[in-house]
Parts: sequence; structure tokens; C-alpha cells
Amino acid sequence: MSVLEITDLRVSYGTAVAVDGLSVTVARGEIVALVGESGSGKSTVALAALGLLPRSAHVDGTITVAGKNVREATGEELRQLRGRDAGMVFQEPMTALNPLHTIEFQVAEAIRNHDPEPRRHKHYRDRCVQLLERVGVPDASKRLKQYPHQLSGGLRQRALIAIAIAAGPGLILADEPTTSLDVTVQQQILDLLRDIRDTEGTGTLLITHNLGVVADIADRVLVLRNGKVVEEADTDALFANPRHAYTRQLLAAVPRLGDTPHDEEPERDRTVLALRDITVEYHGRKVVDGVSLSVGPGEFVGLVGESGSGKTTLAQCALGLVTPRGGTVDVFGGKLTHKARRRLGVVFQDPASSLDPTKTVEQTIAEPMVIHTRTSRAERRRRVRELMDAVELPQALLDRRGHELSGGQRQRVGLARAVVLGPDLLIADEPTSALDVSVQAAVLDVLERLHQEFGFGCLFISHDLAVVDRVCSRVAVLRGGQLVEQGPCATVLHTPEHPYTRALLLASPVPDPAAQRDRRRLATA
Amino acid sequence: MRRGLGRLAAVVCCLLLAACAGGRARHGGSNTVSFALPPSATPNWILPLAIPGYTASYNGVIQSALFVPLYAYDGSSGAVGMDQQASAANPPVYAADGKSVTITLKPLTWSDGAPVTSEDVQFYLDLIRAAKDDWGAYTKGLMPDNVTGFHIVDDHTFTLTLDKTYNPGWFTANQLTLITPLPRQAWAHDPDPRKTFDYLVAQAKNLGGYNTDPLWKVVDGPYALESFSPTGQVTLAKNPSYTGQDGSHLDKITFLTFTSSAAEYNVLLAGGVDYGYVPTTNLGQRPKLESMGYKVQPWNGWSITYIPYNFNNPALGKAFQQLYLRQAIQHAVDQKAISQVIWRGTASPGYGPVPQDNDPTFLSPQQKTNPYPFDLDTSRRLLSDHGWRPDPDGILACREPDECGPGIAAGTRLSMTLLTESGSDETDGTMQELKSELSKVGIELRINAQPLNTVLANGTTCEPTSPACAWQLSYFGTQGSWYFPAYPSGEQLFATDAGVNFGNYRDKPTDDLINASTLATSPQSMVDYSARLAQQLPVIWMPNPPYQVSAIDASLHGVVQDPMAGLQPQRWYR
Amino acid sequence: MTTIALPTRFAVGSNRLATAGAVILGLVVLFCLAGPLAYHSDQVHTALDAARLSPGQQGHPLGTDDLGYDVLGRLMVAGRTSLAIGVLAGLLATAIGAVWGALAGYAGGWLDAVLMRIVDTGVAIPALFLLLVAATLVTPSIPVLSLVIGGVSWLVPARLMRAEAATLRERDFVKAITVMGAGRLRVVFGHLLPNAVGTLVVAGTFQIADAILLVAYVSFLGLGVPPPATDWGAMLSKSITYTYDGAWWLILPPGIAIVLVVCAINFVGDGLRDAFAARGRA
Amino acid sequence: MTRFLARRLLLALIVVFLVTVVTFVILHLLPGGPARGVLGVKATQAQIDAFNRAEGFDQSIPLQYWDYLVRLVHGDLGTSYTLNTDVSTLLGERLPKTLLLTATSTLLGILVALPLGVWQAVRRGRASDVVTTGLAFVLYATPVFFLSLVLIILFAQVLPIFPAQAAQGDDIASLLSQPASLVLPVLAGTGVTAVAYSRYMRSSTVDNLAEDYVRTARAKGTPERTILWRHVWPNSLTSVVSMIGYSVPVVFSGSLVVESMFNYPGVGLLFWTAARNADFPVLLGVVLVIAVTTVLGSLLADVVQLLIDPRVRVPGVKS
Repeated sequence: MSVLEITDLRVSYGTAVAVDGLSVTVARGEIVALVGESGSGKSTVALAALGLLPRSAHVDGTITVAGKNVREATGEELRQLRGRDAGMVFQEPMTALNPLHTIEFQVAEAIRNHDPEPRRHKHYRDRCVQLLERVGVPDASKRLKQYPHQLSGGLRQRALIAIAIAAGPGLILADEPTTSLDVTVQQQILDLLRDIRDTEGTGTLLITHNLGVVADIADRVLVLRNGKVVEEADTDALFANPRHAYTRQLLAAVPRLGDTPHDEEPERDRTVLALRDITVEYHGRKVVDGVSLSVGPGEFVGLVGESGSGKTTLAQCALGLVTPRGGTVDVFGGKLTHKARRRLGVVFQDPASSLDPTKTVEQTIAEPMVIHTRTSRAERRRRVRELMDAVELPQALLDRRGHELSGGQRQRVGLARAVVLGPDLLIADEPTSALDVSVQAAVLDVLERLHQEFGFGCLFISHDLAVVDRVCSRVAVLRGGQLVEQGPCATVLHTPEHPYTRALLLASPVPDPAAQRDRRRLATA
Repeated sequence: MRRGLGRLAAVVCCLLLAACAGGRARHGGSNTVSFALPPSATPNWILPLAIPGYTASYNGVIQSALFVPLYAYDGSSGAVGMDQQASAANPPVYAADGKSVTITLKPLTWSDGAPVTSEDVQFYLDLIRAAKDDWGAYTKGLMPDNVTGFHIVDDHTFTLTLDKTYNPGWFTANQLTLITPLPRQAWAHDPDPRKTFDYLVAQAKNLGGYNTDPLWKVVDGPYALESFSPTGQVTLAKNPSYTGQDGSHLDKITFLTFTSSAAEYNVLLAGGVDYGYVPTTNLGQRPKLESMGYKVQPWNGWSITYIPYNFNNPALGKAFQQLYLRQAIQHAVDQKAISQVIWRGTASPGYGPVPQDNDPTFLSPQQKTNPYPFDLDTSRRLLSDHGWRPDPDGILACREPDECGPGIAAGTRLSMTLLTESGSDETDGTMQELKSELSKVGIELRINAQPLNTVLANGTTCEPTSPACAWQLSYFGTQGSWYFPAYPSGEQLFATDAGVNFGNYRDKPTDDLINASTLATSPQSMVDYSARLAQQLPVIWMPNPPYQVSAIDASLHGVVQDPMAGLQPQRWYR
Repeated sequence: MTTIALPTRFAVGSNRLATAGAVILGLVVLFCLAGPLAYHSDQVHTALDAARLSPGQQGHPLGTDDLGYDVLGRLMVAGRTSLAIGVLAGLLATAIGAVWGALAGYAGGWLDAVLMRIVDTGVAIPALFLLLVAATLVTPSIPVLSLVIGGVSWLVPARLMRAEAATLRERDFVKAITVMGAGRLRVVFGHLLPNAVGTLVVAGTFQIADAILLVAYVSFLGLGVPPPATDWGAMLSKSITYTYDGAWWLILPPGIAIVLVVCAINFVGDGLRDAFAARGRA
Repeated sequence: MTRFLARRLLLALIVVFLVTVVTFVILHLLPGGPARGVLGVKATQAQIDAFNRAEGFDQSIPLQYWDYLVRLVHGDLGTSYTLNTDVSTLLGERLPKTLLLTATSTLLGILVALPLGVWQAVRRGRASDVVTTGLAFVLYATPVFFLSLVLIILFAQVLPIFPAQAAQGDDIASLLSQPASLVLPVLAGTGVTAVAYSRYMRSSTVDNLAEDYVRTARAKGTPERTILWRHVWPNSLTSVVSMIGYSVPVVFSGSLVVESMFNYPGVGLLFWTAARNADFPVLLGVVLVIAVTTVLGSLLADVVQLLIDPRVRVPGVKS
């Protein structure tokens, strides 16, 4: 018996089609993954299932949840269905919780909404404690009294899951439930979802872009592209034998550990960046604690860690944006003077804010030249064109502004700007984290080519071990502001010494269901 | 929180409901009168010895009701003259040489039972002599400097020795009126008059103590102080122990204070005032007031209104010194229209230096008939005849310096700035009208409206070289430029180097006439003075606004609107 | 990372209101600027013999005021002053506020603290007090009043701009260009201000509306341009008199003109805000 | 939390101090000084000099300021030149009346504006929203003095229901004894506040309705009414509450105008009279009171924010 049945769903906003003829069923105890890149329409499906789409959306097709037709339900029927027949888990646990109410209020409300005789919120306290304990929140009764901002991301997501299952629904709609979480926390949440399925027999529709997550948890997969399902298969079958070209392309784009051979790197005696014993404090709390790290000329050094590990702060020390409390920053053997900045390039994570929206692509790329050189306008233009070629952007984009470009294009422009003066050091802070996998692969290709061409030393910051393994020759692992381990990628990422590195490696899901099962067994052991 | 809001809402609703049941007072009735003081006028000085800053007329009204002045001058007889009934002494007798004067007091009694004696007058003179620099009415050379001896003849008679011969009319009206007998037996705090003066001033500054301080209980006037609120509301009650001939008909008079004329007017409409005033701007509602039982009457002041020229101004002073220019400007002032339309008939045209619509004693025919009536053609001709030609922008410039007059450079333009007081619709309108008419002649008038104190502070006497002499014309006459003492002579206004001769007017014949008017014994010098300045135009003569436009309860009789802004409430009756 | 890409939705009507606002504004400007060409009246000389005429009398469609000025013609002349001061003062306030706020927001630290305490101080002193004092120090004229009103009303745009600059400062493109050697001036003028243009245009529009109101206040209190020049506020300064005279309708033309124009500008401002918000999201 | 408050208090003190400096210096820049205005036309130069000596105007401005500050610290605001009363007494009489006016109209404004703003936000884009928002714009564009005039014409002249003038008198009781005379001034004041607050409330509610937590609440089956009043309302309120605190200067400058229009005997009217008479001590006193109230208003806004918003009240996780 299916808990969710969607037939031939079409959703459009005006002339823009978001979902185009999608059908999917989820049975009790089944986890079905809806996977696709941004713009594929996968989130729209989840919202449509509970009738949560905005008024401006035009919806066609049938949606049945627990045997009830969602599209024909009245407001009150819909309200009763939400939460009782299907619970929903969202991507951003911070904004998805009301900041002004305690966790208890918000969990209790979910129960109370479906209590035939609603009582005051505090009557549901015992049930709330049970629920929080069920989703693995330690100190449940203490947490109930707290507000969302007092909880870590992982705990917030657990609280959201508690809300979703509070009224005992047969279906959970999980919309990118782990995307904003660190890999180790992601693993815990996935385990929780699986556990709920195993014990309560709940069916789950999991919406994600992460093929590793799919491989880890899903029973069945639908691959979405531009609102259309391009392929549907059991998880094992899909990964073993992808039939559609797009699926194959997606799988190929996912970086995997060990795919890149690492040459022996020579020891370097000079450095372009040398961080010695760096300590940074915010409000008396050590964010970076005695970290030393160096990058040699032409060397590609990865810096990995989870959120809050201090990796971005460390990069900002190197860039002079943060002044460390202790230790020295040495760029090109000296201080970071205006002159030294000429030899420094930088790329940041968020493609949305990496480019000045009021400047054209050409102006953006040329700006470092304007600052540091007196090259003529024509010369600048020639140089910009060269770089457009180098980052594989068509010349037609020269007069476009940032907001007219896609995320991948923006990051390429950012790269072009960073290397326009032929830097000796590039600092890249999660340059591909916000990109879809296929785009990420292409941008990484460009980065590698630029590295070969310009031979800059690079400090590459990422949370994704596979990405680091792909582009870096040496890697440093940060945890809680301290350097856990550093060395050649071949060593650290393949035969890690430190238990944290090992835990990290195990927690990163790989797009291979069989391998993923083995790893899980290893992790739980 | 929500319950609290609910309660507040309930309170607000109650307020709104109660609002609909508000009641109104009604004027008339019992033998008391409520009198509205001018806007923002707050009585703040009870001692009949004013120090600077406390000389306002409304203080004087209250003082003279409590303490009978040696001589009172007012317009109660129809002309400005001595009011025998309201004076503490019989008319003075001057010696034949005019160098001494003998005065006999009437049999008045202080409320503590002591009689009013010659020593009480001497007490006053001692006080102002000891502290003359702190006395508000002091002018060097005049009272008390000009009284060289005080001789007590008996309890009620004394003789003052003067330093030279004075015009008796002037001396009585402008000097002896400054004196008020004070209760020496109750007020002589210290043998040293200076210390006594300081003590009295200190007590007078304490408004909160007026109700209780025994000092102010000792009075000899028709009224005694009943209550005095620090915000200025004052109630006077009939003085039961008054022994003079000018006793009060009323039981009580209350002086009300208002922050603005609009406020007073609304209380007037609500019937809360027996004797109030109508802001000129509200005269459109005159019929309504009359139907409510009010008489509406302008109260003309013993005053003149004018715009001084700054003869020391570096740019235009020399031009102002030319009589033809002043004539041309005066010809462009349409006093009748301004009085009728802008002041709605409450102001009256004025053509010279003596008050024109109260008392004809000093008025010369020249001033009365206006030598320079509104006539733009004459004005234009006067200017073109003297070498002024319009620039392309229409403003006249001096093209024939020989004809313009000495000291006027070729190219001097008739563009002048008028510093005028802000805050009055009538004054704004008058200045616009003036600007408009002058522009038709070719004179540009730039209007700079400022608060009164700024106008007064900036438009003062100055040396030609000083930056303070940048002002050219100044107007501070919304309520009349100058209120005269009883004798309307010009020693403070138009005499060379006089204190209020802001524009530095210098004219030897005028000085002589002014001297004669204070020293000689005949009134003719005053009439000549009136004629001379009506012709010489030391200032631009402007319509004289009323002291106020009164609204008086029709059942209140015996009211005379004293041009000197005094009050004789004791004579009012219903 | 998936976000639901919804097309921008305008608040129904906001767009229409903005259009209506623009049309009204255009008509009023046309009325004030071109009106006197078609409708002649002497707004320089008083005419005491034709004072206080009712509408329609002696060829005065809206009558005359207490000095004999034709009210319809006066409305046009007054509008020029009000609009000119409003626009100049609004632009000035926005410009000062923009630079001040951008400096504070970008610099941060003690400079930010000092600059913003000055703004706090300005907010705590009633603008009317400052205007009152200013009017006694200088003779009012269109440029002077624009300067003075602009000078007392830049505080709000300064706060807005500071918030905007503090946000922009944390944007990656600003960090990137700073790291690569851009100086403060380049960042403030080359990046912060151009990016705040949306905020500034909207703030500027509202500033103009507020400035027109402030001019009206100033003139209503008798501190406006000296006659025979006038503005809508000055036309209202005798309104109490008019109402007591029973000529209460005399207050309507300038009163309605102020409300209409300020309203129209606010509509346009709201429309612009939505438009900029839409562009920002695109 | 204590540190936060202490810091805010210190900033408030700094601002008040700066206000006194600015006001003092500005007043002493005025040409001529107050002597003429106080002493009148007939004052002689000697008397003017004596006045200036007595008031310390012959000293340097910094020295005068220092004297002023010393007296201020002792609670002495000086003595009015024209009203013969010390400024603190005057303010003590007038301030309660102004507070009565401003507090009542602010409260009424809140009572009208907040529900109205929510209602508009919920009906966003529909005819009723467009009409009420349009009306709010009209009211916003109406200068207070014009609004007051219209009220006077309508309710005191055409339909003489309410007096055009506030009751006069020494104390607040005299005002309350004629509540009818309070109606029009309070209405005019309410117009000012209600419009501003309803605009804030509407946009704040519109923003909050689009928040993720609303979607969460909906997804767990919360009734729309509960979503609006238990989720959206408190969140919209947190931002509007600080707006109300920060709106003190707006309310006060509105009150300056309203008081002069209705001759309401409060601080605003005192201000106008003092301005006309160049009564420096009173002007300084009034500006100081307004500044302190403004600063207190924003301080209060912060405190209320602290009380109602757990994000400020309770420290969060370190991230």
C-alpha cells in the first residue's frame, strides 16, 4: 500500500514549468530518493504533496497522500492531513523553526494540532520528551526549554524531525535534510531517518542533490532533470548500471577518493605562504589554536575541516582580513604589503556574492589590473579576453553583469579575476561548494589547468575530502581550531593516522551503495 | 500584557465619552471681572520698583492697583493727562524759578494702619538713589540725579530741589510719575538703603512667596493681593482699608494669562473672559462676538510706529540722509490701505512723532494732514529728478552723482534690506505691501524676518565702520514701535545720540526743539517738534497698530481704554 | 543545494500605484512649471483693493488671498518653491547620508562609533529647533533652505546606508577586491555606493517627500522664503485666520497639493523599492 | 545582558552629553544674544551689559558651558529669563501634560495600527489592502498642522462637537477636567503615530509570512489563525516594538506642532514661547528633555527587545 502516490504532476509559474509530468509512489517502509541538480523541480514536488505551493503556482495531476486526494481537499482537510498523514523536514533547520518559541512549544504544537481535544501545550510535555529522545536528542527535558538558536544545527534538525513524526505520520517528506550539515552530523541524521523507517515503517520521500546520500539510504531513486524524470530504478541497479546518459554524467562528475594518482612531491625550501603558530580568539574563545601551515611555490595545499573548525578564519588570517592574536603570517617571505597583494589571488565560496552586481564581467576581471598596473585600456581588454578563454567562458559574456550569469560562470569569472595578474599565491575558500556536481567538476578542471599554466601556490579550503584529494597534493586537517594531521594526500586521505581523519573519511558517503554499506558497517563497529 | 491593554482601552473610551459632556463657563454675572492679559504676558514683579527685565506694563497695572503712585497719568479723561483721583498727591506746586517743587500728599493709609507720609516718598527716593544702576527706569542725569534735595515740610508735605529749571508739564508727567510712596515702616529691612533694595528685589523675585510674604500685604491702593500663581494668574480683591477717593466698585478682578492669542480667543468664545481681546486676524468673527454680548473696540496706544533708517549704514546711509529719498519712500507707503485692509481698520495712519489718534494737544497741522500722501508718481519723479535711473532689472541706480547728493557714489543701487519681526500675519502683510509698492517705484526691498529680539539686537545704534551697521531698515512695531510716557517728547527717540535713536538721526533743529520741550514751559515747542519731524522723516512713518482690539462684556460699565495701557479697574461696575 | 526559484511577485497594485504616482507627479510638475505660461497672474505685487475675493470673483477662479494675490497663480508659484527645495534638500540629504553611512559602515571600529554617535545626537535634537536657529542665522532662500533642510535630514539615509555598507562589506566581492589591494576610496566609491544605489534611490525618493513636508512645516511657522516668493506651507500659514474668517476653503488648494505630491512620491518610491528588490533577487 | 545594558546606558549618556554641547554652542552662536529680547526696546546699553555680566555671557563659551554643565549635574537647569521660574519647575509642570498627550496618542496609534497592519498583510494585494494602504499613504503625506486644521474645521467649526483648544491651567488635573478638549489634539497625534506604525507592521508581517517557520507550522497542520497570532504576530512585533521606541523623536516633533495648533499647554508650546523670547535656559531645558526622552526611548526599545526576543536574551550556541 502506498503512502504517497503522485501521478503526472505538472507545476508551472506563469510560463515557467517547474515540474513536468512527474509520477512517483512511496510505499510504507520505503525510502524513495528524488535526485537532481538545482532547478530540476525536486523541491516543488515535496511542497505540492502537502499543498504548500504558493497561490501563484499552477498545479495539474493527482496527488494522493494516505489515500486522500490533496488537490481536492478543503482547507481544514488539508490541515488535518499535514502532520498526521505526512510530516515534512526542511533543509535549513534554523529558519524552519520559529525563533521566539521554545522547542517544547513547537513540538507540542505538532501533537496538539491533531489532538481531537487540544489541551494546553504543557500537557504534552511527556510526549515531547519521548519524541526528542526518539530522535536522539540528549538531555531531552532540558532541551525542551531551549530556543532554536541555543541548539546546534544537528540538534535543530533532530527537533524538526521530531516535529515531523510527532503526529505519527505514515510518510516523511525530507527536503534536503542534511545539506546544511557537516558530514559527520549528516551521517547521524541519515541513520536516524533509516531507523525511523525500520521501526515505525514510515515511508520516506527524500529530496537531495547528493548521490552519496542516495547511495547510503535510498531503496529506489528517481533522477530529475528540468522537471522531468529521466530515470527511475532501484538504488543498486541505478548505481551499478545507469541507463540514462544524464545519470551517467552525474555519477561521473562526483569526485571520489583515490581516483586521482598522486606523484611524489619534492620537498620545498621556499614558501609563498607560511603561517606559524597562529592563534585567533573571538570573545575569549579560541577559534584557531596554534596552527602552523605553509604553502610552497606552485604547491597545491588542501585545508579540510567541518564547520567551526577554523579553516575559513585561518584563510582570512592569510588574507589579512583577520589579525591573529598570536603567531606570524608570512606572505612571499614578508608582510602582506600592497605590493605583495599584487601577487595574491582569492576566490570565495558564494557565487551569489563573489561578483559586484553593478560591474560587467570585463570590469570585474580587469579591476586588479586597474589597481596595480598602468596598462592601457586595450591591453587590459586583450588580457581579459585571454583569461575568458582560459576559464572557458564565451567572449559574449564580457558585457554581462554578475546576476545575469549562472553560478558556475560566476565562479569562473572569480577565478579569472584572481589570476589576472599571474599570482604566486591563490587562496580558494570552498570555491565549488555551492555548485552542482557537474558544474563543480568543470570548475575544478579549469582550476587545475590554470594551476598548470600559472604555477601558483594554492591554499584550497574545502569540507569535501574527495574534492581535496582530486586537486591537492598535500592536505591539512583542522578540527576545533587545531591541526589534527597534515601530509601528502596520498598518505593522509588514504592511510590516515588520526581517528578524526578516519571518522571524517568514513562519514563522507560515496555514490556506491555496496561500498556505502561496507563503510557503514565499519563506522558502527 | 493583553489584559493591561484592555484596561487602558477602557480608560480611553471613558475619556472619549466624558469628552462629550464637557461644560462651558459664561462671562458676566457676579461683581467680579476676569481680564485677559496679553499673550505670553506673565506678571512676575509686584514691587513698584522695577529692575530691568521686569518693566512690562502688565506688572505696572498690578503694582498701581496695590500701591498708589505719586502721580498717575492716563487717558481716562479722554486726553492723556494727570489722573488726580488715582494719584497719591495733590498737583505739584513749582517754584517761580522752576527749580523746586512742593508736593502735598493725600490722606491715604497703609493697610497696617500707618498713614502714608512724606517719609514714605523719601524712602523711595533713597532706595533708587542707592541702587540707581539696578533700577529699571534710570537714565543718567534724570531721576534721581536731577533731584538734589529732599526737604520734609510736614507729614504730608515735602519739597524737592531740582538741579535746573524744567518744563513743569514734562517733569511731572515723565519724572514725578516714576515715584511711588512705599510703606517704610514695613519694608525698611536695613538702615542701609542699598541693602534694603537688594532685600526687596530678592523677595520680589520669589514668585512662590507672593501669596504668603507679609511684605506684600501692606498696600495703600484700592486693591489688595488675594492670590498670585507662579504661572501668572493673579487675583486682586477690593482693599477694605483703602481710604482714598478712588475705591473699587468691583469685589474682585482676576488677571488671566494665555500662552497665545489664539488660546485667549478660544476662551473668549467660550465665555471665560469678561475683558479680553480679539486677535486682529479673527476680526472676521466680530458679529459673532457681538451677538455673544461683547463690545468690540480697538484700544489705541499712546504710541507711534515707524521704521528707522540706519543713517550710519556704509552702503546706503548717505542716500538715506537725502530728504528727497525719504520723501520718495514715504510717498510709496499706502498707510490707509494698510490700516484698512491688512489691519482691518484697527490700526490708524501715523505721520509724525507724536501719538496721533488720542490727544490733539501736541499734534501739529503738518503731521495731522500728512505732508507725503501715497503717490507713486511723485515718488518716481522725486527720484528721477535727483539722478536715479533704472538698471535693466528695474532697480534704480545713481547715474548722476551730482544730483543724487553728497557721498553717494555713481552706481549706488536702491536695494535695501528690511529687518522685520516675524510671527505676525499683519506685519508680514504690511511688509509685502511695502515691498510691492516700492518695487513699482524702482526700489528693491529685501525682507529679512526675524524674531523680535533678533531685530532689536541687530538694529541698534552703531558706528559706520562697525560690522554691526550692516542693517539698513528695521521694523519692530507689530504692537507699536514706541510707547510714550505721559509726555510724548522725543528725547529718547530722535535726539542726537539718544538711547533709542537706533538709526543715528542727527538734526540740530530737532535737538533744540526736544530740549525746549523738556525744559521750556510752553507746549508750542512740542507742536513745532511734531511739524518738523513730520516733514523731515527721520524714519518711515507707519500705521500705528492698536494696543489690542478689546472684547468687553457689554454689561461692564465705566471702562476707559487708557492709551497708556494702564487700567483703572476700580472704576468699573456692572 | 536546492532553492525554490519563484518568479518575483509584485504586490498587486503596488505597480499600479507607482504608475499613478508618477502620473500625478508629472501633472503637478507640469501645473507648476508650465501653468503660469497659460494662466497669467501678478504674483509679485500686492493688490490690497482686490483682497479676500471669493472664488470666481473678478476673474480669479480660486479667489484671492488677504493681500490680493490670485490663489490659483500663487499655487503654481508656491509649488515651484516647494518642489525645488524638496528635490534639492532630498538629494542633498541622501548624498550626505550616503557618504557618511558608507564611511561608517565600511570603516567600522572607532570611526563607525564616532560617526554614528553624531547621528544619534542629531536624531535626539528636534529638527524644528535646528531649523528655528538656522532661520535666525541666515536669510531663507531656495538654496539656503535646501541646504538647511538637507543638513538636518541626512540622518535617516546615513543610518540606512551604514546598515547597507556594513552588509556589503561582508560580501565576498568586497573582500576579494580588498584582499587584492583595492584602497578604501575605491571600495567605498567603486563598489559600496554603486551597490547601494537601489537603497539610495528609494531613500532619496522618500527623502524628497519628507523634505517637501519639512519645507511646509518651516514655512508654516513663518521661517520660509521671504515674500513675495511663497510655497505651499507659507500659503497655509494664515490658515487659522482663514478658517475664522469663514474662508476655510482657502486652505484646501495648498493643503491638497502637499498631500497629493507627497503621496505620489511615496507611491513612486514604493514602486522603485519593489523594482529594485526584484532586480536584487534576479 | 548586564554588560549589554551598561554599554547601552553609556552610549545614551554620551549622546545626551553631545546634545547639550551642540545645543549650547548653537544657541550661543545666535547674534546679539538674548539681552534685547529679555530687556526690551527701552533697555540701555548699561543694563544690557549688566544682564550679560549676570548671565555670564561675557565669559568664553567653553567656560559658560562648563558652568552650565556643573549646574546641570546638580539638577539645576537655570531660570527662565521671562517666566521668573526655574526651568526644572516649568518642565515639571509641562512635561506631564505633554506625556499625557503623546502617550495617549501613541497608545491609540498602536491599538489601531498593529491589528490594521496585520490585517493588511494578510489581505495583501486585495482591494481592501490597496485601499487602506492608499489611505495610510494619504494620511502619511498630510502634514500634522494640516491634519490638525482639518480636524478643527470639521469638528470644531462645521460640527462644533469638540473645542479647538486644549484646556488651560496649571496642572494636569485641569486638562483632565475637560476631556473634550483633549480629543482633537489626541486624534491629530494618533494620526501621526498610527500611520507610521501600521506601515511598519504591515511590511514586517508580510516579511514574516514568507519565512520558513511559517511553512513548517503549516506543514505540521497548524490552523492559519494560530499561525498568524502565535507565530507571525510575535515575530512581527519584535521589529515593530523597536520601531516604536525609536519613533520618540517623531512623536515629539509631532507634539511640538500639535501643541501649537491646539494651544496645548505642554513642553512643545513652552518651546515656541521660549524660542520667540530667546529664553535660552528654557530652550536648552526643552531640547535636553526631548533628547533624554529620545535616548530613553531607544534604550527602552532595546530592553523590550531583550525581554521578548530570546535570541538577544539567551546566549546561543557558538558557531
